Amino acid sequence: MTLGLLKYTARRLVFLAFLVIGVSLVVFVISHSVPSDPVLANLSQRNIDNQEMVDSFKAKWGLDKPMYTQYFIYVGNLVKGDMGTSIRTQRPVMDDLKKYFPATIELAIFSIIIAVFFGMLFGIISAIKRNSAIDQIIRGISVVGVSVPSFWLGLMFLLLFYVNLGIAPGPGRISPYLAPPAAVTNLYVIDALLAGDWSLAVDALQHLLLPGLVLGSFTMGLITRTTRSSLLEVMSLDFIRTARAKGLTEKMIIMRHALGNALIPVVTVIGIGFGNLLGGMVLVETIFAWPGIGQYAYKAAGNLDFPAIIGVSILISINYVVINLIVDLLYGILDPRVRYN
Amino acid sequence: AGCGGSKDAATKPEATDGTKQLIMALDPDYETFDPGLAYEVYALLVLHPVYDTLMQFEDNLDAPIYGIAESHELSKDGLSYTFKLRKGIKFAGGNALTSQDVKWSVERSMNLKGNGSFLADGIKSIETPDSDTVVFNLKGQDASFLTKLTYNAFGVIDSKVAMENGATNAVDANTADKAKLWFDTHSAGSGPYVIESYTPKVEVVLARNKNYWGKAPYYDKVVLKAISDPGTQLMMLEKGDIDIAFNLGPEHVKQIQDKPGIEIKKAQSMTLTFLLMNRDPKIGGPIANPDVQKAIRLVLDYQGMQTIAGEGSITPVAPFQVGFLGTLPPRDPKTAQNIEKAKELMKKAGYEKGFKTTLEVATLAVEGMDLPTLAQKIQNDLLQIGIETEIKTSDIMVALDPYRKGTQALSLWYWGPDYPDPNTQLAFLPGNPVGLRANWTADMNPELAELGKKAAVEVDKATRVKNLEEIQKMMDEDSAFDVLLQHARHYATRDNIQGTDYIDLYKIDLKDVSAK
Amino acid sequence: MSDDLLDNDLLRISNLNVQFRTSEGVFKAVRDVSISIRSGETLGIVGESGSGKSVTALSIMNLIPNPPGEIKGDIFFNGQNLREMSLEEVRKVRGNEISMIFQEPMTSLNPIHTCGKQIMEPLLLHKGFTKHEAKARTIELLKMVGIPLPEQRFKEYPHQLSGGMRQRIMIAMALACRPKLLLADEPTTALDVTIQAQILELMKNLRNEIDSAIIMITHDLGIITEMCHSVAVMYAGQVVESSPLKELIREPLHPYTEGLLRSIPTITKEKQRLYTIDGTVPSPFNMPPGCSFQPRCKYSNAICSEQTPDLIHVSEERAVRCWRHAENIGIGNRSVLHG
Amino acid sequence: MDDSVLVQVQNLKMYFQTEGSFSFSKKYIKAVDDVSFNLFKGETFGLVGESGCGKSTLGRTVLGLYKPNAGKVIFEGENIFSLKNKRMKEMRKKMQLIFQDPSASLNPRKTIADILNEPFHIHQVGTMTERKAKIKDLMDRVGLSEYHLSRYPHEMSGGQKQRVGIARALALNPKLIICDEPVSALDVSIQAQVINLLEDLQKEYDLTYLFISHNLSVVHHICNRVGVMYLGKLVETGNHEDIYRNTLHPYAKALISAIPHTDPDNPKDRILLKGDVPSPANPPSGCRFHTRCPERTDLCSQAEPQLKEVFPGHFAACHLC
Amino acid sequence: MLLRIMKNNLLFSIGIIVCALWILIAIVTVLVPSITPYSYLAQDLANRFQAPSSAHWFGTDSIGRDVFSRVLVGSRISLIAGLITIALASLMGMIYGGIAGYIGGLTDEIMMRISEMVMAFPGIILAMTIAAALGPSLHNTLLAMVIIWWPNYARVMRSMVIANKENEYVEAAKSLGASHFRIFFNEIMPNSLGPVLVLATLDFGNAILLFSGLSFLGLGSPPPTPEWGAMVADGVLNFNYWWIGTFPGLAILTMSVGTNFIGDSLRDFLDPRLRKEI
Ligand SMILES: Nc1ncnc2c1ncn2[C@@H]1O[C@H](COP(=O)(O)OP(=O)(O)OP(=O)(O)O)[C@@H](O)[C@H]1O
Ligand SMILES: Nc1ncnc2c1ncn2[C@@H]1O[C@H](COP(=O)(O)OP(=O)(O)OP(=O)(O)O)[C@@H](O)[C@H]1O
Ligand SMILES: [Mg+2]
Ligand SMILES: [Mg+2]
Repeated sequence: MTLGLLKYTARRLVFLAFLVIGVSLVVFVISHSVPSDPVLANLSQRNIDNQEMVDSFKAKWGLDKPMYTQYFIYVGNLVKGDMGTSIRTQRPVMDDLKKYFPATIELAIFSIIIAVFFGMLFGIISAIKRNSAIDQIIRGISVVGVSVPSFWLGLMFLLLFYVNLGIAPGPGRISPYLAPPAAVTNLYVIDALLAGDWSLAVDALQHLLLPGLVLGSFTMGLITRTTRSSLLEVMSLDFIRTARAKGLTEKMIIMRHALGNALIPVVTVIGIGFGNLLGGMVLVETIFAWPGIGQYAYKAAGNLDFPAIIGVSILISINYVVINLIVDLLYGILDPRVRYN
Repeated sequence: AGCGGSKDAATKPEATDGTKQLIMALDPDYETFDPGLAYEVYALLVLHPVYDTLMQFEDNLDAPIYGIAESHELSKDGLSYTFKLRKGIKFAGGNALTSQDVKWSVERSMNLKGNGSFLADGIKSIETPDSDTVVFNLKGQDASFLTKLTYNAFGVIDSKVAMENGATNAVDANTADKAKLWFDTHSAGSGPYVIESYTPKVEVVLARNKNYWGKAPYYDKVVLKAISDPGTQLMMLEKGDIDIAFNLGPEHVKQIQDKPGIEIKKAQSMTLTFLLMNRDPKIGGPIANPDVQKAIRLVLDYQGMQTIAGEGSITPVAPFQVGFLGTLPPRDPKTAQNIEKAKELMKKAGYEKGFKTTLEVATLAVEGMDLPTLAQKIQNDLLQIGIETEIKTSDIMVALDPYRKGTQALSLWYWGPDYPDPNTQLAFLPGNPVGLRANWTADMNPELAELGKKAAVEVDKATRVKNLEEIQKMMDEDSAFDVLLQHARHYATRDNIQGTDYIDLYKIDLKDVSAK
Repeated sequence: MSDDLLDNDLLRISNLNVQFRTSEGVFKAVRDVSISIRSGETLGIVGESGSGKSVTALSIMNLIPNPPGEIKGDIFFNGQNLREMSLEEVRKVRGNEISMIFQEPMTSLNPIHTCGKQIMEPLLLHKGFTKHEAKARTIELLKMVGIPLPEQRFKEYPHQLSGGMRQRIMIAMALACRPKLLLADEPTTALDVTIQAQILELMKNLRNEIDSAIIMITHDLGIITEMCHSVAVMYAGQVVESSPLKELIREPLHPYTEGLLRSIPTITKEKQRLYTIDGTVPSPFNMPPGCSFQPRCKYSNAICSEQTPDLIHVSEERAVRCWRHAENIGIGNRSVLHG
Repeated sequence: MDDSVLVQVQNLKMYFQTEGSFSFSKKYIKAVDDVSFNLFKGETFGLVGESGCGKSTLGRTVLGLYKPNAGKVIFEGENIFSLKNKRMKEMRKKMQLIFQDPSASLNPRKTIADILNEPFHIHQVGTMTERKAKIKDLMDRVGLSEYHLSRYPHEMSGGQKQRVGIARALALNPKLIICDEPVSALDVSIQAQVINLLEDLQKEYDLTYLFISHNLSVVHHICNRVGVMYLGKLVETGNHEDIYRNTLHPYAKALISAIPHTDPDNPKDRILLKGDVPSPANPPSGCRFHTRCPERTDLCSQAEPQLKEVFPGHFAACHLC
Repeated sequence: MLLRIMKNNLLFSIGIIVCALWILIAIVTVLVPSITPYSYLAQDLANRFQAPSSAHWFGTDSIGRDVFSRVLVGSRISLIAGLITIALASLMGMIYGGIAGYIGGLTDEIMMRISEMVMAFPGIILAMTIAAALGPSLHNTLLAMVIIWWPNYARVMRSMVIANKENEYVEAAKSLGASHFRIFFNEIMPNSLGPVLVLATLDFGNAILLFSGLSFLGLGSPPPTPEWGAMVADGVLNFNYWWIGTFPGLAILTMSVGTNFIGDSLRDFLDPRLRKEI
């Protein structure tokens, strides 16, 4: 098993390498086939007329060389861990990503925790009480969860909980008058705890709440739905009948026999949900002034800052693959039938 | 501290250790704090209190006053400025500030070839006869040289500290200088504040410079929070989470007019919004016809636009901001519109039935006013003389490309002066860079082009005014541009602070802010 | 209902009716089924697919899902009516005194638990064994059902085993608590011939060892012949004939039984044209009037399509649901079970 | 060449690749491994063996549905694997297939009429009216009524569906029909109907059947000759009598003894095999049956026995024969 | 069938009613533009930022346009965007996945890795880049959405084709001498379509949601088109006039909830495993 697992992981990692090359190539090709000129887009109004300036700019970004050369330069640097320099921020893309990514990850993890906990809870209740009023209500909520536009929900939440009721903190990662904790992981809650600053940790957690809920609503709905249908499906399988025939009580059957099996497809959905989260980040981060990768990507795309776009794309793609890998490995843990060979 | 938004917490909690802290929310555009590279609108908000300059503005943009210069002399030929530096100035790091540092800093700016370097284009050489004297030798006369010196490109850097961190003033500084990243999170200036930390998209923290030579500022710390959404800024201000909400639209301001604890600030900004109408028939089609352009100027509802842009906005006659030397009084929006005459002009041009065209606009807000919203208003107005427009929106960086190449027929743009002097506006004249974006060449109005050249080098104040007024009058008659608005700047502060008056160059001079 | 019958029989089902409500309507999957079995005996139930064999067995275990299923009738086990017990009491019987082997060894085991764990479960539940004891007993059981390397198999998951192995696991699980009654629902249908032989052999040996009663459900008459003492033949939800094995083979009374016996090819018989029962099993929603088999029956006459025959006892041990025998015995003599 | 031979199967090998295409270490399932036999005109050749031993694969390869790794199938003197597309299409008319699962072998979205029209459509046979007549004729022959034509498969019983499958196979007047467990999914009472039908049709059209089944009683009933397969290999072939009465190979012996008998008075002794069929991906060395063989010798695990003619027309692959 | 499902499924009925209503509104406002209380383009600067009232049910926006009228007219764009995206993406995915699944082997492997790559690619960023590069317009946004979306269908289609390829009726057709073309289009395709179509109905709401998200980011059709997402963005810009963003957002919500109610119930209904009671 472990050998198969290693082999499988190795194969996924090889794919990852291909993926990185593919993704960067795609953006690269787009970047060179668009009508807009990054030079024009990033020099000041005055300097555009100054040929010397333009040349110096082009030389700096290697824009004067043919495209394939540029790409090879890029890949060469990528291998060394250098993603180039953002045209817009003039900082190494790697540095930018390191700065913005933890904020995104913190939010994503928080919301996935909320989504998984409540999603599974609701799903199980709903399946057990199938067709009852509570089932209908939960199903309704879960459908609303997957249907609600996050940018709008964020707006409504802020209006209601922050502006009108004043029971939730405003946008941002911590209250404006507080200083961020000393950076260790760059996850504020954890860093605050590491620094022993309880009130800061609580403040950071409170700031996670609204965006976390908004971001997680889709995934929560999805998980509720999947848990419910998966549990119902499992409950109709033959081995549940076997368990009944053994004289187990319904509770034991659900806990010992049904749930474990029902969770298997839920894991996939959690993986998909996590992927979605990263996509949905752009919208939620905009609303909640969350200094994460989503806003960075949004700005980069708008400015045709291609080094940054490639960087973000690679990061998110890698994430997608890694999450899928984790999901697959989890599968292996949950489902002994899955053997990677 | 705890929950940031309890209902009655109308003022922010004091920092626990008693340090005095100013928190300002803004939608920043800065990407670097290297004084040699920074050129963004909000860069000086941060850099002005960090890096001293020879000249600076205090409260109006008419005439710069001395910064760390004590006095200056202009040679007879108008080509050489000699400055005496104030004595005893120390950098935050403790080194003494000398004329060598000034020379080094300016040369570095020039050689970095950053976006702001053009300000130093006119400098031939810099001499330092002694440690408190600097001499700038210019290539030609420049009426706006003193004004240009107020910019961060002329900010004085502690050259020793900078060089320790990879900076250089060598000719190849644009590739050899490695200090940019260091400058983003550190500073080496002599101003009242130092950069304590910078987290992109989150905040910049300025801390008091203990070695400051001048009057110590009130606040120990200034935190500039990056909050891009004006609605959010407003909410946070209402809650007392922040002291200043800087990017409010005209509409937000109305919302909080009667709220207690908030002071609304309004000021004239130097930002213009204008309509570009291409003169090249191959690009503009019917738009290129000067009569059509005039008709467009006449049919637009300036009053309505001022409503959208918010109270305090005005409509200058030509691309010269009210507040600059020699600017004519703004249009009267009530009488500026003349639909009958516009129709006549359309008839004269042969477009009685109107035509179809595209109105290009970048998706962004100018001083809190959404440009696409204004575009829809223009679209509506133009229908009255039969011009049907389709609005094409694009992101600013994408839209800049055709704008600069001069391939837009009709487009909506904004303009902020590069330095606070009317000469910067001469760019709009035919044959000049912005004029050429409308393909408005010098031969289309030779007289105006000539006058523009004269104005650029004139140093006598009275003659300058006369020239500028003449230019504006001529542009009212014939221009490829229609200036729609000079915006008002709307922002709000908690009412327990003062010293937050607007000054276009710096936005707010942070060192002057204090509690009431 | 006489008491002595109850004393003799380990299980007695009387007038079992099971119906399902489906979107197409209500249909009766099992109609008036009455069977009984004594300890140590093996009863075979044969019949075509859908004739209600599994439903009958599941009813005994009270495993018919409700809704859509509804059970009526009495099921006496050890003198107690299972139908009148609370669910809690039924659970104590399930897997303990009555246990069941299912048709599909591939899907009837939980894929995410080890085989050992699944076999141990009833022991821990019903017998109050400690984990340790249960494990020891499980290994013993695995040995008993002929699984080599039981210690290793104990730790393995169902998917790691072949079909035959899994069926052995199912059997071990069913036997764990030494049940008084074992319901085997087509335990070998999914298996290959040689494996099937192994399993049948195993079951025979176990029956001799633990002396419980077995109900063997199958549609293979060959298996019945090898395994059973008596047989109940089901057709369209009814028992159409019940009889001791040898008599049934020698002289089938019901035309369906007769057809069944004659239509299967055997290697002992001479090669000749196969006997066929024409037509197909009626749809449960569209039952013919009278005797259900009547449209396919070569002996059918007027009464067959008018009146449904009762199960008629032709001797102490044989009963048949056919008008021909009602006539033979005479209407006056016919004794209908619990009529 | 012998006139009476319809099909010669020579050294046929059909391996399935199991590892992904990107893998370097390719693994194969040797579903059919070096199998040779003849099919004589008008006979029914039965193929028996345990699940997964390669019966279906062999049948399909003989039909040319799989491209074998080695070997030939010579149909009326032509190796079907060397035929060009067009000739192959012609050849298709001569050989047909009947499947185990009557539901799975009929497209659920087509009416019976569509299904039966398909062979004619593909080979562009006849006009619409001619086709209609032919379809009607086919329905008659398999004992279905005309009103069934407008039905969908799911509206018919298993036996009826299997008749449709047989009708489709008959449509183009084939010479060879491969019956892949045609009755295994049917109820006992229906099974007999279909077997009789197959026998009748064979007589009527002089068909040759390759009859695959794991029900040895049925094979005994319908087949003239029988081949026993074990793990991709043919271990014994011979006449029906040879196989059932004079069994040579230990595996065949066990198989036949495992048939449940229907005579309660004469229970017979049974050869019980131990263990399971090994995986065809990883077959045992030497004789593939040696792991389960009650009569194995040391030789068996080393040398692979070849199929040899032990008695005239009766072949077996066992070191002991 | 519709009525039968509706009878005992509350959520489904709600979904049907809501969607029917929106479709009706979309059609009627196209056919009879005068039916809206105001023209969706009419500006009235004197009456900007009016709160909801009897004159303006949903209030007015920053240039005095009637939000109610704009919300009504906006329905057509959302519906069309959803429809086109799903139609094109499913078509593209079906062809792609169908080919991959049918051919199998190395081709399949390579094709699927490519589609996986597209799936791994952050969709919104791709869309934003495309829109930034080509200029935001309905056209380009839909193009981007299709590019993001098709791999979902390719995956489902492929697995269906692979499953159906193994069916015996396919083998029957093969043994009759049918061509690959015929086998693919006649035997495999029709039977693989079902799940793809179910996915498509289920996806409709998601497509509307993504589209509104993109148009919220300013990537949809240019103003003055009354696009719901863009209207919500307008509402964020004019934060304190809650009605500007709230109502268009509710419109998105109802439409997407409606389609999801339908899709959800439909899936439950069509999935025989779930229909079988426990
Ligand atoms: N849960 C259920 N819901 C509806 N109908 C059911 C259910 N369970 C069984 N039936 C129906 O009851 C009838 C009898 O089924 P049963 O499983 O007893 O047949 P069987 O004799 O065991 O057949 P087989 O030999 O195929 O196992 C069938 O028509 C079947 O469809
Ligand atoms: N398309 C395929 N790809 C890979 N392996 C296959 C394929 N078809 C068959 N096999 C494998 O080849 C071996 C022989 O299969 P085949 O279907 O021929 O057996 P069989 O004797 O017909 O079995 P059964 O009685 O179960 O139908 C099996 O191990 C099977 O898993
Ligand atoms: Mg059954
Ligand atoms: Mg087979």
